[in-house]
Amino acid sequence: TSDSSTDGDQPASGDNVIKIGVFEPVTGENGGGGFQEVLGIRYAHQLTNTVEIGGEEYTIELVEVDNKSDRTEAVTVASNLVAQNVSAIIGSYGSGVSIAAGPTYEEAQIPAVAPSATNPQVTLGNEYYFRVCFLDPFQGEVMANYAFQDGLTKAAVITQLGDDYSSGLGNFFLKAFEELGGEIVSEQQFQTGDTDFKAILANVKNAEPDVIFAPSSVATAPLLIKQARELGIEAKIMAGDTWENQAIIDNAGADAEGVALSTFFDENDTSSPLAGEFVTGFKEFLNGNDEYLNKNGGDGVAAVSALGFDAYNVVVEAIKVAQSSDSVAIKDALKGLSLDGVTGSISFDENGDAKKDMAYIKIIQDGKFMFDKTVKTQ
Amino acid sequence: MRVKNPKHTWYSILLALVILAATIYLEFNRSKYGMAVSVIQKSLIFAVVAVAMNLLNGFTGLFSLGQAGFMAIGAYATAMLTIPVERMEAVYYMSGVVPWLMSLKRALSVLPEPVLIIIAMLIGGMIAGLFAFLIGIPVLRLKSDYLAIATLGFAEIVRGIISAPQLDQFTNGSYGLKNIPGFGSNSLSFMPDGFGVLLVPLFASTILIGFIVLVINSSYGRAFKAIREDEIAAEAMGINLLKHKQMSFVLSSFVTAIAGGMLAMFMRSIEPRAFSTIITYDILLIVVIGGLGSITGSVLGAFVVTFAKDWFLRFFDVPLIIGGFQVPFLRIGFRMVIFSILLMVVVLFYRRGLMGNSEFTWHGFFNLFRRRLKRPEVMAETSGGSMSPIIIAPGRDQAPAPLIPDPPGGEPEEEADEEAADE
Amino acid sequence: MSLLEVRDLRVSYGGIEALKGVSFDVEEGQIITLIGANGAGKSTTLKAISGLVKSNAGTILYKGEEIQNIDSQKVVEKGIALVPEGRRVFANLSVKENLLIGAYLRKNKVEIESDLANVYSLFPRLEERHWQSAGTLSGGEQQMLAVGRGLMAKPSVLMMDEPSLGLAPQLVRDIFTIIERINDMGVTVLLIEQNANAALKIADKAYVLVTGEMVKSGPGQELLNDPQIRDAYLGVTNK
Amino acid sequence: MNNIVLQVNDLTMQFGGVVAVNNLTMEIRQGEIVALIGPNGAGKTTAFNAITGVYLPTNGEVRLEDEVIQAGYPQGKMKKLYAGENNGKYGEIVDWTPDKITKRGIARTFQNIRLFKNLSVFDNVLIAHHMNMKAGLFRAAFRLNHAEETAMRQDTWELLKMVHLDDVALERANNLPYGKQRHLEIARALATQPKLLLLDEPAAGMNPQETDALSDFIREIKKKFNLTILVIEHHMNLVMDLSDRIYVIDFGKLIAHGTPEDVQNDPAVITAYLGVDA
Amino acid sequence: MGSTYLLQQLLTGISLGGAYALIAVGYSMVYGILMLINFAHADIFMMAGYFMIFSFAAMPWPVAIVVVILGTILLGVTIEKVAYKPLRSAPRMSIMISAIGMSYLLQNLATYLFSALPQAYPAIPGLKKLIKLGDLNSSMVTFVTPIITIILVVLLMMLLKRTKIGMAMRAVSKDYDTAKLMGIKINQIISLTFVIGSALAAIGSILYFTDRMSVTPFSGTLLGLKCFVAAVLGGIGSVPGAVIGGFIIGITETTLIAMGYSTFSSAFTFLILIIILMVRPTGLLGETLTEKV
Ligand SMILES: Nc1ncnc2c1ncn2[C@@H]1O[C@H](COP(=O)(O)OP(=O)(O)OP(=O)(O)O)[C@@H](O)[C@H]1O
Ligand SMILES: Nc1ncnc2c1ncn2[C@@H]1O[C@H](COP(=O)(O)OP(=O)(O)OP(=O)(O)O)[C@@H](O)[C@H]1O
Ligand SMILES: [Mg+2]
Ligand SMILES: [Mg+2]
Repeated sequence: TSDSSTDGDQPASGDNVIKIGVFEPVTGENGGGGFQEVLGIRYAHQLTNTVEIGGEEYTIELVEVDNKSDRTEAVTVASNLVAQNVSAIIGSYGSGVSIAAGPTYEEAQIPAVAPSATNPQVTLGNEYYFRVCFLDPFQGEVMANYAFQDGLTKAAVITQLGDDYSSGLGNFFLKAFEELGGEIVSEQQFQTGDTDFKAILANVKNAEPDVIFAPSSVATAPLLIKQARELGIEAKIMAGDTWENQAIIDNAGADAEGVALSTFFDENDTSSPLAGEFVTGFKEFLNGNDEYLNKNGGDGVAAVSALGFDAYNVVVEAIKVAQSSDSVAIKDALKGLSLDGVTGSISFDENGDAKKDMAYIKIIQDGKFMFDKTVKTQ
Repeated sequence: MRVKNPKHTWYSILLALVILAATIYLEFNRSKYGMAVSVIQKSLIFAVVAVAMNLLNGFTGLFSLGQAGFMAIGAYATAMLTIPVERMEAVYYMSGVVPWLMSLKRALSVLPEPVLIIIAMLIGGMIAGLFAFLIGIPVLRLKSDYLAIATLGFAEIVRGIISAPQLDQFTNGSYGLKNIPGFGSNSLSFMPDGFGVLLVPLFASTILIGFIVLVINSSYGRAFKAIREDEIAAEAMGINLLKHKQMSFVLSSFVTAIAGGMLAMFMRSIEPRAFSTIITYDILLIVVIGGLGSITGSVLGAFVVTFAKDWFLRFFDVPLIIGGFQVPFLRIGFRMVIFSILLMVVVLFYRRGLMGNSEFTWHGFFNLFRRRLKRPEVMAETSGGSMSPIIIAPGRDQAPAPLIPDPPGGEPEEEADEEAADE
Repeated sequence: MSLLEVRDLRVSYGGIEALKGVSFDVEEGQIITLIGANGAGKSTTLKAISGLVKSNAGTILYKGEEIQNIDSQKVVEKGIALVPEGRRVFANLSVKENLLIGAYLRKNKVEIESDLANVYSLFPRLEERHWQSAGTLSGGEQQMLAVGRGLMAKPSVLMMDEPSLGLAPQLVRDIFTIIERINDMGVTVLLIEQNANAALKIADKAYVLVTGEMVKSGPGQELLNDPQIRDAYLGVTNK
Repeated sequence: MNNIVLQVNDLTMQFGGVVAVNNLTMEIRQGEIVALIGPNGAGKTTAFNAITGVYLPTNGEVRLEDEVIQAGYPQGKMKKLYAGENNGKYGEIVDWTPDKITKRGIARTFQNIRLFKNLSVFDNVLIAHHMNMKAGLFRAAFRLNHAEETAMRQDTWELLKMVHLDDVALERANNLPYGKQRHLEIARALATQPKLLLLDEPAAGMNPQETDALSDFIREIKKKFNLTILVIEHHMNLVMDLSDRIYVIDFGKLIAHGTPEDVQNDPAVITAYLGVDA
Repeated sequence: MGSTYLLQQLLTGISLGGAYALIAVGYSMVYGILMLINFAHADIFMMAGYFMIFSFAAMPWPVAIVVVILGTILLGVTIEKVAYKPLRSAPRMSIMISAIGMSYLLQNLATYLFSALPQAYPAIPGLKKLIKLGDLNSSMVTFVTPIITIILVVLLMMLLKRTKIGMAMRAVSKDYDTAKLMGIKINQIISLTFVIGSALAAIGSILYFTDRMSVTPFSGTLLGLKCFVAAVLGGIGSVPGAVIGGFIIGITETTLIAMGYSTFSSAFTFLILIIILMVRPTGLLGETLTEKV
């Protein structure tokens, strides 16, 4: 056996190449969101594809692999990246695959930066895993606060059985909501791959909640929303960051109106010039490629794209600081890094999690994700 | 009986040495060949499961699709027992751990890690074996596809129970388990720094597969084959159907669960979704591609399928631009399309799998080069219902006319080789 | 021109050549029998005519038209039916359905009904059990059904492969009478029998097959008295 | 005379409305060759199946050397439906599985040959020795029962030689000529070391020549293995030539029994089964 | 717990059961004839969903429906010709792997072509009309599904039981060669089976997706498994069995969720299957195959 996997990937330009692995799902359950994250990374790469180390210019090369949202696959895919001598890794959409790949990266001593994986387990106890987004406990708390402040005191929680993101976020919400003094009137689970939620929703309807918190994948979201409305459920529907995807609006149409979610970024938030610049540029980038436009579901800017963008820049910045393509050096650089990203300022705590204390709440209005407010926790 | 060619024995020893040497080489250069190492690990694990499945499907004629469930049992048992005690709280971050599990783990933590891992796997295997025994009593009476769907149902039940939030403190439900020691875990070998990533699974797989091979070549293996060929006749030969089916089922489940434990060590983190029906189909695929009723086929199949799916076909996912021209179709997702097509092509053209139902022999190997394999066109298997992997011609005899005396002996079948090897 | 002419027919299974150039003629309205030991290639010959196995070489002419290697189902459409070796009844269909499916290609419902009644009168057991699924019939009952099903096709040539297999002595005799009766009705019969004695008695012409080759032929009675044939196929204790 | 090996008492087998065997009583003594004949569908094969444990008798019992191996009385739906005789005479259910009955000493062949088609002739016979294995799975797997295994193989060879199949020992069973397949089926049954051998139409599909040879073969193995044999056959030559006694059934009921001469001339048998020579 | 709630759940169960039944029948028919678990059936169903999305955009809906049904039939028959027909004489397992391969292929192709993101299923006028009965909310399709299911299945059963074609189908299922000897065109019969199975999948997909409103490449996966279970539970090969199985699974699943066991609904479904198989080893209406010894 020879290390043939690197063959053919050699770039045209000389020897000075530094490789960054992109570890994302592009197919499988989370293929949709994963691709949006990849788009952000690709855009960032398009803007910054060289880096100077010790006075020499290095070309940055992206090595993209598809982890198919599948944990078993993830380990091999992770080894694949390691074998290709990447200096750092960006990914992945979906915490599960990130957790699965974690030990591989840790052993290979290659730092990984997760753009949007929100599960605490991703970075916990893994020195090499970082992330630029906030965490589920935070997100759950944010949504619970948001709901409770709106005077919604009875909540139903619907989660996906066997899915750590969905169950975890649901659970954090549940705890926070009860702590606030709210009442959980119904807890329902569904199977991965289920497409019929009427029975669950009939239970929910019967419990008469004010709000339904249903963190789940993009594929199930429109089904849940439409079926709930068809059954005549009028409660507010809320979810987490994954729902910020145009496909949900396209699918659920009018029924999606009023759905609220927390996210990492808002393209209409004009307070940061950096973000504004990114949004304009990224839209142009999308519009220049039909496939991108099509798969992104229009030229809306998803938060995961922004996070992908930030994650890339964080890595590049760390390389600059480290002045080396050595992965351990990059890891060390990451630890002390501080950078203004399009999703806010980024620096890491002892777990490798970005210190972020603010989330954006968006509401679907007139077929668009409209910024409602930002929520900070105490 | 054919006398065994002593040359061939030497070839076999040579082959084993070459494999061992290659493994050791890879082992020492594991960081350079990370991808190869990981694909080989996975292939080895799937080879074990495939062989165990073949024992049931190919040798005993029991169409079982419960593999995912037994792997899950093994993986969870191994994981729960081997996650370092001090990491448990962090892993069960959502609901905490049941006290008795913690006490058990504390009690077990006096054991050195390698011993603990082996014990954990054996426990996983035994739990799976026990489950197999219990569900086997009612389920093994079912015929072909009914058995398949019942065992598949069992696997789904296992998965459902593991992911149930009610058991969060025990299985950590949806949140999965992580921090499982890997094959290269430092304490697993006397060598430092992750040594053993390949050698450990290689030895484990060899032992497990070897054990199944021994069983198949024993009198019990013959009884299993008899059941596969004709249950009623087997019973008339004094073979207790239920007992022998049970044996095969329990043994297969035991081995499958141990392989599940190995998978947990390979993945380092597991979750219920990793053990869905798809994994069973993948294994079935390996078994059939390799050849139903052929152990070497299953091993070969595991390597071929895993290498193809996880490695060789990967370039189909990478957009390729040659001289400014974007090669059409090549983009992410294309690999799986190609994989599916290749799969179909293999099945359509090697309808009995790569190895048919015969084992690898040097004799056959060299013959491969001497003459091109001729595939006789044989008539449709008419009953349609037979599970037998072999094409059975409807005519009731295929012998020369008895007016001419029977030719003495004749060229023995490949089976005979196996026979000779027995003694 | 004979109704059915087989010329130099060769068939092999994998590497084994089962028929090594078999030729014979079937005249319209006659009873022809093929005799030969186990594995001589008798069944293979009938299967080749039916299109169930492909021939490597040779021609089969039916009414002057080449029919070798056409689809079985087309052969049946031309009016050549086969009562296959080993019964091969449709186990999941009832006895009556098995008989009706024998008449699958026929359209005239009235005629089918009367033929059904006819088969029932030949084998009263079948009428008695018309509801029973064929798979649970006894061996002999299945054999009756297979023969009955062949009759239902109302073919111009009826090929029967060991129709008396597993039948009780009385029925064995009946079967040969039935064959003669069918023949009287104008159906050409091509018959294979282990009970060569009885077959030769009713046959207009007989052919002897040895390991895939025709070695002898002649009128049934003539072969019946051929000492060589007696020794090889008819048994000594046979009356 | 000799000891009774097989005793069948009031055996009745009913499927739905069909009474396949009706109140059959027969006995077979040590060393006899007994034939069971009757028209098609008379219930012969069904009787075999009830004796060997494939079916549970609807009513009646089967004893092997005075031990009850099968016994039944109408239960469930059959309580109402039962159309056989002697209802209420038996009150015990004994339902040995076929393998247990084989171990106890009854071996059989099948009307439609049931060999392990894809295994070698040798293995077909070797498998029959498996039931007497003492070693468990682990001992057998690790060849700790070497002596036992060797003995099994030795016995198999000897048996194959005795039945003249040693020259085709390594052939796949399916490749044997039809006649040899029948022989192999018998050999395989013999390997279970039966006291009683049941043969279901062993001569079906054989020409008169081969049938004669089979006759000799059966006599030969009977002697060599000290067997008692019950045979179903429609070839009257074979039956008359071979059997000591004959039972004749029609519609499941015994209509005659006795020596070949008695039966041959019994008018009931002639009308129901033999018919008159044309 | 109001009576509307119970009614609502009952309606959900029956409607879900109806959709399951239609797909289960497809499984059962193909199995009945080829002894093949047509793993690709659920994916044919999924593809029918995409067909509708595209044809609806391009033509008036009544035409679109016809086009979808024809397209699905074409797909089903093509799959049979490409993936199964060449394997007529191959061991059963090979055909099954071919079916799994086809299923993978369709899923991967759909992912490759249409992405993994859900696509909105068009609202077919009339079917999507919302019906309000007091507090009970439902769209027309919920009521229509079980009715259409029953009608189609009755027609199908008449075809199978009453016609020569039905008899031929059952004959082909047991023995290709002998069926040929009866003059049955077996390829035609098998194709016909796929035509019927695919047409049912197409109609099923219209009803199902109209009610659930979006399609992904994996829409068929879990559904397919459940429907296959339904077919087995009813006795695979038996059309009325599949229908009964479909309704049983749909209704029990709903009941379990209604009772608050949503976590275990799938596990219970399988448990029921296993229990039923214990009592009736060939399913509720399956032929009890007594092998004549
Ligand atoms: N499907 C098959 N595959 C391989 N060989 C076959 C097959 N069918 C028949 N043969 C061989 O072809 C030869 C002729 O067989 P065939 O069945 O035609 O004989 P037959 O004369 O009908 O014998 P019988 O009296 O046993 O019916 C035999 O040697 C047989 O072994
Ligand atoms: N499972 C069953 N259901 C209904 N009827 C059955 C069943 N099994 C056997 N029979 C009937 O029982 C009767 C006896 O069958 P059996 O096979 O014992 O006959 P046999 O005496 O062996 O006849 P042959 O000489 O034709 O083999 C037959 O009429 C048969 O149709
Ligand atoms: Mg023949
Ligand atoms: Mg019989």
